[in-house]
Amino acid sequence: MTNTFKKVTESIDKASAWQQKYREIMLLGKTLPVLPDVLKTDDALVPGCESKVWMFVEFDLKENTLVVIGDSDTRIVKGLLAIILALYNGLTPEQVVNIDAYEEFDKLGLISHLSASRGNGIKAMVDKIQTMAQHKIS
Amino acid sequence: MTNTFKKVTESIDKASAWQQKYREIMLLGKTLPVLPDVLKTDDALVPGCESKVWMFVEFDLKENTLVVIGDSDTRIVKGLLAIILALYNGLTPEQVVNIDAYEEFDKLGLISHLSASRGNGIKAMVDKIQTMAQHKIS
Amino acid sequence: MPALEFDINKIKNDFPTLKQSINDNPLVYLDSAATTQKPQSVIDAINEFYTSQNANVHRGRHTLSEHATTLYEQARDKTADYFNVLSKEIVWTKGATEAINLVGNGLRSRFNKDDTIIISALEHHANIVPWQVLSQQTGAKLIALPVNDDGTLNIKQCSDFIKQNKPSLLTITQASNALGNITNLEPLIKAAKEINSLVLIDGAQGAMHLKPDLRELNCDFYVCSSHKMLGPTGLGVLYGRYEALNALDVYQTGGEMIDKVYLTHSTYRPAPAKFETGTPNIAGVLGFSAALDYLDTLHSSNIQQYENDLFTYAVEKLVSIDGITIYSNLSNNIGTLSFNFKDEHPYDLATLLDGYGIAVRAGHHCAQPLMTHLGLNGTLRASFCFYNTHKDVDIFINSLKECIDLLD
Amino acid sequence: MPALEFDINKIKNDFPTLKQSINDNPLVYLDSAATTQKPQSVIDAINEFYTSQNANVHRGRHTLSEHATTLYEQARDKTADYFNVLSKEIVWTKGATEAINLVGNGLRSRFNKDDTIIISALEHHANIVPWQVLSQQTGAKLIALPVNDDGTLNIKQCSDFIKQNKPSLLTITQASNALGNITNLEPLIKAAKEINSLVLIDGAQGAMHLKPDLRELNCDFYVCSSHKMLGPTGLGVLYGRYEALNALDVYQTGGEMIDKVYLTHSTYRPAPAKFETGTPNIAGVLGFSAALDYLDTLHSSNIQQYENDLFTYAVEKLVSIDGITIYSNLSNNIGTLSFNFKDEHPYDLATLLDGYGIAVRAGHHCAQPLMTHLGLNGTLRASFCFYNTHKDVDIFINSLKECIDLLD
Ligand SMILES: Cc1ncc(COP(=O)(O)O)c(C=O)c1O
Ligand SMILES: Cc1ncc(COP(=O)(O)O)c(C=O)c1O
Repeated sequence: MTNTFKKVTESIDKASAWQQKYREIMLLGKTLPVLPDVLKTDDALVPGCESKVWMFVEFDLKENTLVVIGDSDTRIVKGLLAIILALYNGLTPEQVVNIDAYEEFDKLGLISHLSASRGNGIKAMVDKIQTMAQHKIS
Repeated sequence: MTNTFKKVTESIDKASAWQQKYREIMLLGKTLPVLPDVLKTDDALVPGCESKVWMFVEFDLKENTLVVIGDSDTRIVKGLLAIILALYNGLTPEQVVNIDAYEEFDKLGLISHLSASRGNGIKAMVDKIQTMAQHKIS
Repeated sequence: MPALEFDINKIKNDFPTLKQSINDNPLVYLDSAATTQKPQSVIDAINEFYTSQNANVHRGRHTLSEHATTLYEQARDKTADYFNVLSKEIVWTKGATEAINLVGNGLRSRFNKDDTIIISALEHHANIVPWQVLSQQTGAKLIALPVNDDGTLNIKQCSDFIKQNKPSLLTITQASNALGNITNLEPLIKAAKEINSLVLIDGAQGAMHLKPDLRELNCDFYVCSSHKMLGPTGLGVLYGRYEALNALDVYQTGGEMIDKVYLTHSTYRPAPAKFETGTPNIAGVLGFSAALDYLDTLHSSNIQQYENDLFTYAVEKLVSIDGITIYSNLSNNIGTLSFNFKDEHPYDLATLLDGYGIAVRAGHHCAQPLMTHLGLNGTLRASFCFYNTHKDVDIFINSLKECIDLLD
Repeated sequence: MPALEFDINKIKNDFPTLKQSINDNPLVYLDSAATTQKPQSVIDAINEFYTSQNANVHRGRHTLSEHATTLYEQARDKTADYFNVLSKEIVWTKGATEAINLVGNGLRSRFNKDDTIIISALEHHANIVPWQVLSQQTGAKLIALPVNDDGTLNIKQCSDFIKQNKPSLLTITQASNALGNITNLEPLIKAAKEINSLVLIDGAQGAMHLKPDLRELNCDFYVCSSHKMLGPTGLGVLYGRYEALNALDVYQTGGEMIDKVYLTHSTYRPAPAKFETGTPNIAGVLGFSAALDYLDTLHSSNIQQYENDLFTYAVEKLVSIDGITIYSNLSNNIGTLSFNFKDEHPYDLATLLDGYGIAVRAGHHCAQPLMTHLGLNGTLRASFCFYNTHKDVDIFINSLKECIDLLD
């Protein structure tokens, strides 16, 4: 696990009440830079979500690392996005495929936000990151 | 109740086992004259039945009585038809409306054959007879 | 009718789903506009069907099949009674959506570019998209009644609009699923009938809360869904004035709806049979029958009075919260509160409310054109039913305040 | 797979409906081709849904709705597994009949008078009438595969027929509901695929008894009904090879299946979503999920072996009765016996058998063209399922003999 991720999720991990957990998630969302409006294209929108989620998963050829960018118009989803970014951003494809977002979300008590039925876009983002990493490896 | 009806249904009434009841019904059916083929038109067919049931309900102006004729390609329905004929044939409209086939079938333990869901045409026949009689009265 | 007692504790107790805890809090179910909970008697009826009555209906000579058919047809009679129409005017569908599609398809061969269809901008997608399709297929013009800025209809203006545009079909909702506003249908139907327009009413939201007398309402078609009136999922009702109904072209074809089948062609039975092909949702129909029985024991006037009181109470509490904007018409409503807190996204508040065991809905509520009209991305929707209590309202309001605090 | 024990007593005990008496006799249910009985686990799943899980699916932010959605989508995965296809290739419908209609409608804009549709004279009305309608709408030619005098297909002749007539669509049943005959599908599908024809298989009768691997079967579409495979009423399955499925035009329109809705037009989601509008039969889907779990515990090879044994036993007994004519193909059958006694009307015998607690069906079994082809007005049909016992067969045969005596 990256240090960023540990630092980022420490407060969530520590939160005892669920209210506190959500408060930390939303605070995390506030730390995420706002995506410039020009990047909020329909193409970047994750389809089928109640909330708007824009996401980009790119590959930095020079550094051999994944670059993940995202934004959302809701506080909670944006906070969850921040966790995903902290989890995967700047890692090599080999590192990415070894990190299981489901496990990490489970540990954080947030697994329900990654369920297929939640149309919040987080699962779609994880899937896209993993697919991209797999693709780069093979 | 007409004497014909009483005579006709006496044996059914007396039958103790259901097998005997059906046997009597089928015997009754055998006593009913076969409808000449020329009368077995599609128009005379009761729609929506599994078995074929042809029926005619006419009015004899001279005698002021109903004339009911019917046939079926099954033994049991034909027997039931015979009961209906014995119940209503040759009666005036005023007499007809005072005779409740449901009550009589219930007494004979045959009420299930008059239920709406049985697509055997017997209920349709009773309805047609009653409608015709009502019509003649008013 | 003498004023009857409406024993809310007893009633709430009839709904087993309401007895559970969600996230360690007692469930407060405020999503009845999406689907209602079911009383035990409905659950029992389904259970009994599968446990001891299960058989296919129609054309079976054996006792089980006869019995199932009788119960199935009795349910049709009960439905006809509920709406004060004839049994042969009731068609079973899989839902309100299918019922609307059935009518749309049934008019296809009769409509052309000289025809006009009028909907409103208040409609659920189910009462919009099928008419777009019919319009594309036939060239018929599709236009929408003007809607006020508060999501209500200006009835005088709408009546004039109808008389001017002379539609062949007016199709409109009895109550908005997004806002709960009740449509004042009588003058609109009167205007449509003056120019001989067909009228379809989308009763998905109105059928239970408002129990309309369809003979009196004088519409040609009315649709609703069992699952929104205490009944099982997978079942809807289409009422059609018999002549109008029987004049529709057949929709789905196959067994049951036919008279004779040859390899090259077939003949069909008269309505309602010609619209009911395939094995129906028998358990659904029997469960719905039990739902109508249950509603009958409560009396619709009592239901309406109780729901009105509860709604008034909820409105009072909600408006007292600073920063809340309510979009629903508060004076004529089936019991649905559509609102936002400042410019917060409804997704966040709905997620947080769920933590408190409160089930509300967030989003466009399948009414995108209405949301666009109101300039909204979505709302929070708390929809009430007669099994909700004043205490539910208190918990909802208190939790909402705590959620708002969490946002700071 | 190791040979597993098939404990018929335990299995029969799982089906509560089978424990009752009809007319003071223990029920012998031989009408499973019309609808199967349901194991307790299916009844329990429905019960549990309405008791503690009831909520609408998709787009709900609250726990109940999330949970219901998860279970609902898991059922789709299970169905895909059962048939060895992908989840996105599974569409929920209200029955096999609707599934066929959906495909027929989906091809309408693509078909014209140069197209040929091939069916067979063996088909259920559900797989005949929709194609007559499509043919009338588009001008496409509708022709039928030749059927032998015994109701079977001559595969060589049929393959040639297909190659000669170059259909755009071949649509045929996996097993006849009237006779139980199993179609030898592989060579027919091969012939159709050689000329790039689409292939639809009506699996209403085959899906449970034969558990086909659809990837291997190589058809484009496959339909079946939940209620004929231990599941609830009001639910069907359409499988479509993804490309073929997604290429179909939308059928019913409304909520859920849309992407964006404007007042004038809308955009749709990709398959399977674009074919699923309105609130689905959620309880039906969850009950079906439990039915697949139940079938899984029994193993399809065990089911098939047991059913074959039982059928062989029933045939032996039935042929020993003087005056019986059996119309079914006895060597390759899902377990359905279609027969007559001399020239007696099946109605009479079915009614009398019911007196003995035996549920069989009499009539044309929604296959009028087949009956015409065989020169019959109808037959008696005793259809078996793996929950039937050898004792059921004995009671059936003995009672049949007594009924025959009654006729004299
Ligand atoms: C071969 C076949 N196809 C289609 C159907 C229609 O199925 P459903 O009535 O469930 O739509 C049946 C049911 O009897 C059938 O046996
Ligand atoms: C006003 C209105 N119309 C139609 C529908 C569609 O009903 P169903 O999803 O049961 O087909 C709904 C359901 O949300 C509704 O609220």
